[in-house]
Amino acid sequence: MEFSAGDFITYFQSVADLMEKQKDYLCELDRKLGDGDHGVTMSIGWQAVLAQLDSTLGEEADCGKLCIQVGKTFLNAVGSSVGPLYATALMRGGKILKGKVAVNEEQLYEFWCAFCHGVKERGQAEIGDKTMVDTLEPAREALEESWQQEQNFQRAFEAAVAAGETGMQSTIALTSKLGRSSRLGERSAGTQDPGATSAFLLLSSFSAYLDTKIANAS
Amino acid sequence: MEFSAGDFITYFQSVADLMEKQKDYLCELDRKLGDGDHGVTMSIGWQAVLAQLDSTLGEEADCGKLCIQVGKTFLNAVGSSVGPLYATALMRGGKILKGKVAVNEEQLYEFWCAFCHGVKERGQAEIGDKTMVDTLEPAREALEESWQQEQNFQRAFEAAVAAGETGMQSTIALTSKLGRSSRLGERSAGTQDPGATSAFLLLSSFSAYLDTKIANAS
Amino acid sequence: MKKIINDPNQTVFDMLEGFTTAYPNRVKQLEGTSVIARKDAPVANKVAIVSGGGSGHEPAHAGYIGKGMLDAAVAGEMFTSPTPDQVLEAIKATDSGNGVFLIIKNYSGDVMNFEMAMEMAEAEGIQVEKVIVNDDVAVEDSEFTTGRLGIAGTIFVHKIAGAMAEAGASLQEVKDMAERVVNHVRSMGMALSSCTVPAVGKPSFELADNEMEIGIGIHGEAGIHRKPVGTADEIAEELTEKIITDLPYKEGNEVAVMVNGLGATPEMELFIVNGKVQKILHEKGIIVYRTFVGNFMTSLEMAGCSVTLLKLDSELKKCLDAPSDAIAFRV
Amino acid sequence: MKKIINDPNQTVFDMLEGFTTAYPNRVKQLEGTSVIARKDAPVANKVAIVSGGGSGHEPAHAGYIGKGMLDAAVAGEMFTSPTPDQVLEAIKATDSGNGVFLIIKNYSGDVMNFEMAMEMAEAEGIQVEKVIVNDDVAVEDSEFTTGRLGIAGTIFVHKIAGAMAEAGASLQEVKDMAERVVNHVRSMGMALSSCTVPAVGKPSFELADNEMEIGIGIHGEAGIHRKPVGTADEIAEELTEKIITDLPYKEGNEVAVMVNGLGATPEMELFIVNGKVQKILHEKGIIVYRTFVGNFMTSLEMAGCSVTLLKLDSELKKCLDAPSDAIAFRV
Ligand SMILES: Nc1ncnc2c1ncn2[C@@H]1O[C@H](COP(=O)(O)OP(=O)(O)O)[C@@H](O)[C@H]1O
Ligand SMILES: Nc1ncnc2c1ncn2[C@@H]1O[C@H](COP(=O)(O)OP(=O)(O)O)[C@@H](O)[C@H]1O
Ligand SMILES: [Mg+2]
Ligand SMILES: [Mg+2]
Ligand SMILES: [Mg+2]
Ligand SMILES: [Mg+2]
Repeated sequence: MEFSAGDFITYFQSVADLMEKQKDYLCELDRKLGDGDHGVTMSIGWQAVLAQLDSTLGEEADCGKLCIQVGKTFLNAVGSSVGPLYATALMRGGKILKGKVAVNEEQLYEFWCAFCHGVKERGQAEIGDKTMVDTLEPAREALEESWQQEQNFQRAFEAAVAAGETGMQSTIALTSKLGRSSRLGERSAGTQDPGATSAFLLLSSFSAYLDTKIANAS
Repeated sequence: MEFSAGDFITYFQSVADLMEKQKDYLCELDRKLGDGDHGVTMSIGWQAVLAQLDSTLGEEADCGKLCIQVGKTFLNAVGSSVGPLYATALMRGGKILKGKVAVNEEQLYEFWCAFCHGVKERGQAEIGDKTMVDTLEPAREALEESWQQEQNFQRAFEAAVAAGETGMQSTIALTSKLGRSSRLGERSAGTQDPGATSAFLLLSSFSAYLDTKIANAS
Repeated sequence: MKKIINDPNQTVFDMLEGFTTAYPNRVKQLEGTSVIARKDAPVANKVAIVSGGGSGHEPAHAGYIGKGMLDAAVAGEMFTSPTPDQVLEAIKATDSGNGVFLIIKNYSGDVMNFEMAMEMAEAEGIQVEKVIVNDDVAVEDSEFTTGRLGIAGTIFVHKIAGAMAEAGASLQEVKDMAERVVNHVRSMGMALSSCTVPAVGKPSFELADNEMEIGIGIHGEAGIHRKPVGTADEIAEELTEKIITDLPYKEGNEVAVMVNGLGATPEMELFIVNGKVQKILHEKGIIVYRTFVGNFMTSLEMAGCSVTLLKLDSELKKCLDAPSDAIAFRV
Repeated sequence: MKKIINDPNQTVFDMLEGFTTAYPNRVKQLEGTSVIARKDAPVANKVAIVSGGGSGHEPAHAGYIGKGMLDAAVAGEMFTSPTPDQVLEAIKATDSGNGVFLIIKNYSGDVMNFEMAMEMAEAEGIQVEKVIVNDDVAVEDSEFTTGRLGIAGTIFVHKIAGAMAEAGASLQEVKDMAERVVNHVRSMGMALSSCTVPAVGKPSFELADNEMEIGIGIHGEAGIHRKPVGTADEIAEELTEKIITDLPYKEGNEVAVMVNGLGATPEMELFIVNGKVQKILHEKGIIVYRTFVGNFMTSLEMAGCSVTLLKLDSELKKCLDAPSDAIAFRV
């Protein structure tokens, strides 16, 4: 299986769509834990990406440049914690793909590893802090483990999504240690972390795109 | 019939009581027409008078000095429009009674004329402006007319109260031309003027005191 | 009623204490009164400027005490004129022999109480003059009403009378200039919400979730009409148009602008209103000389704003720009 | 949601325009950005001070622009950090070759975005230093959290860093003194009501009619606990005690006090709180050098207040008293 810039573009467009649909839900979660804007920040960022894709960026054939530009667009549209976090993820991932018009499974695997690492490095969060890292880090671990064993990206990514989902759900019970929600202390337990949720949406919509692409190919 | 300082004191005490009871009602009226504080201002003023009467002023035998002191106490406790209005009334009335430990019917009649005149001069309001003058001016006219005909204070004062009541009720239909409520224009029609109401309460409780005194005497 | 207060009947007392202890080097409270005065009052060789009125308009009036503005401010109970004895104390404490100038907002309570104090002071041999501010264009100024009320335009009267006094003007000169301000200043306000006098405990009026009140006073009085909440631009337009046509302010006139918050209005909203006010004035060729945005004359926790325009000439400009070290109006 | 705004998604844009047109002689908006800078920026021979953060905290941050305080302020969306490209514009527009000092409140968004801008500016050869303000004692500062957040104490950092820069200090000297402020300043807030981000349209949290929230942040975050509304004295006591024991502030220490309104709090209530704060400090023998009462760091239309104490030494006092002509902080 090979990914072109067009595949990334279609994937990013589907993310923009999904974030729009989940806007209220993400805000609702953030209202309980933070300042209630996570749906808004995600929407602003992905709508900006969408606008860029609809104009010049839609022509970009270099998968690496595309991802870096998407990251920069997101960064300079959003503000808030998630700007630098997801932007760093996309830019680190993009670096891996620089100069490539076609991306193979191994490169896709490396893209996602760099993506998840990027968030962790930028935010300095650990598993258990009740952040998006609780989704992304288990996802990256599962991805790595499965890939190392089987070298099958689709199955590896399915494992990543499943681990990410478990990680996301684990944030419900957690007491927050990072970001705005940490001020709530014990009161933060009981609500799923919004960033962990949006991170899961990013993963699951990639998985959905993958399935469609493979189904269409066969 | 003769009035002593003790009579005035008992009357003033009954006014203080009544204003306490009518506080919410007077505020309610003022909320519709003004700033909603007429019950509060009346309460503050008469409670201050009550406190003075309970201490040194309760010993005052000179009816004139008593009324002037009650006026000053009211003035310096209240602020708001009604402070100078009722204070001027009481001080002008007091002037008539200066040096008198016993007040006869004619003097009582003159006291009330001066009282009503005082309000009119201080506030420069006319009948129909939707103020306390709509109660006090018809009351004074009726008092004067009846007194001139019969020289019977009790009956004259009854006529005054009746005219005052009609005057007070006439303010419901009026559009305000003076004071805060004038900004409401047409919207001020439909509500009874709070000052006209408190002025009527002042008159009717004097009438009530008069009745009790006369009943007790006979 | 949600408020950060202690005893609802002691709010003015508590506030004055909190104010005086905040600025102990600049102001003093006259003992046993609700009067706050410049620490150095009476200031020699200067007409004293005294203002005041009901409380609930903070920073009015004590916030305007300082060199170049007020010598004393008399605080009444909430939305209630101070009593004549208090005003008299302020007059006596600030008079340096050059006379005292009273700035009174046109409310029957304020006018009658200040005038009674003036009579008493004159009886004691103190020269006193006054001006009555009536800048609110919401109410038509017809023969049928006591006339218009005084609102945020009063701050400009404080500023300009204060500058005159500081510059050594006589009592009459201060009065003349203050009257010039009154003749050239117009204001109008609106509210999104009512306010609650602590001792009353209920809001002065109720507004539905989608309603606003236009032509609001500063004492929780209802306004002149009620309508669905408009945009900031619509609000700015309604207030500004009414003000402009009233004086009227004309092409080529120079003005000072004040966009005033009523107590619970975020500054952000005031700036948004100001943006539109400036545009309207620009379109009409009215030249903005100086702009003031903030909470200057409030109504407890009312959400809303007022717009004020003052038409300037070279003397008024000089007075407006003169230094003031008042706590709430540094120039 | 009742607000005086136009398009909810354009409030920051509209506000910046209204701000700039209010003070055209003092500030300028950098074209195409959400950066407001001193009219005369870059100021030669001076370290530039840049602050910023989400909007909704007005007068923070643009209100603190002026001689003796900030050179530029970067406005993010409501309660949202500005993006690195905007911060970079502010850095480039104010650097006169003496370097730029960034004042950042400790929110992961602000820190990460400002740090990315700092990296970009350094890549362009501009010297940049920063301080991270974390004065809010509501959250315990343990190894388990990212640490405390920055709230109203930030204003003192603006003031003192600004005074240092104005006096000709080097970038490192400005940084050292700013860190001294951060080490000596503590704050805590509370709220009677929540606030609504215009584009969100719903309040960040709900409080019952008899409830207040203690330890509130400035972004509509809920606080550390909720309880029945107390008196002003009780509120002042809870906040002040927690602050005092934290540093701790001790008998004989000299402090600056700030009683800050969160946007919809009548000034009267702030003064009432101040009255009690002063009493508590007096009882403990902590000497108040200077007091500031007003809306300095707000949270849209939130009703509530915060208390800040800054422990002073002679250098900090000098910087605090140095002149500032910032719109919202004249000294
Ligand atoms: N340091 C961090 N590392 C990783 N994720 C973080 C960090 N800080 C915040 N987050 C994530 O960001 C989310 C909040 O995003 P958002 O609401 O958009 O930003 P903000 O908190 O600035 O309002 C949190 O739910 C959390 O998952
Ligand atoms: N100039 C005036 N002449 C006579 N009565 C007046 C005048 N102005 C106001 N009033 C009376 O005062 C009443 C309001 O009193 P109050 O609410 O105590 O004072 P304020 O209007 O200062 O709040 C009005 O209902 C009206 O009857
Ligand atoms: Mg958030
Ligand atoms: Mg009233
Ligand atoms: Mg009143
Ligand atoms: Mg945010």
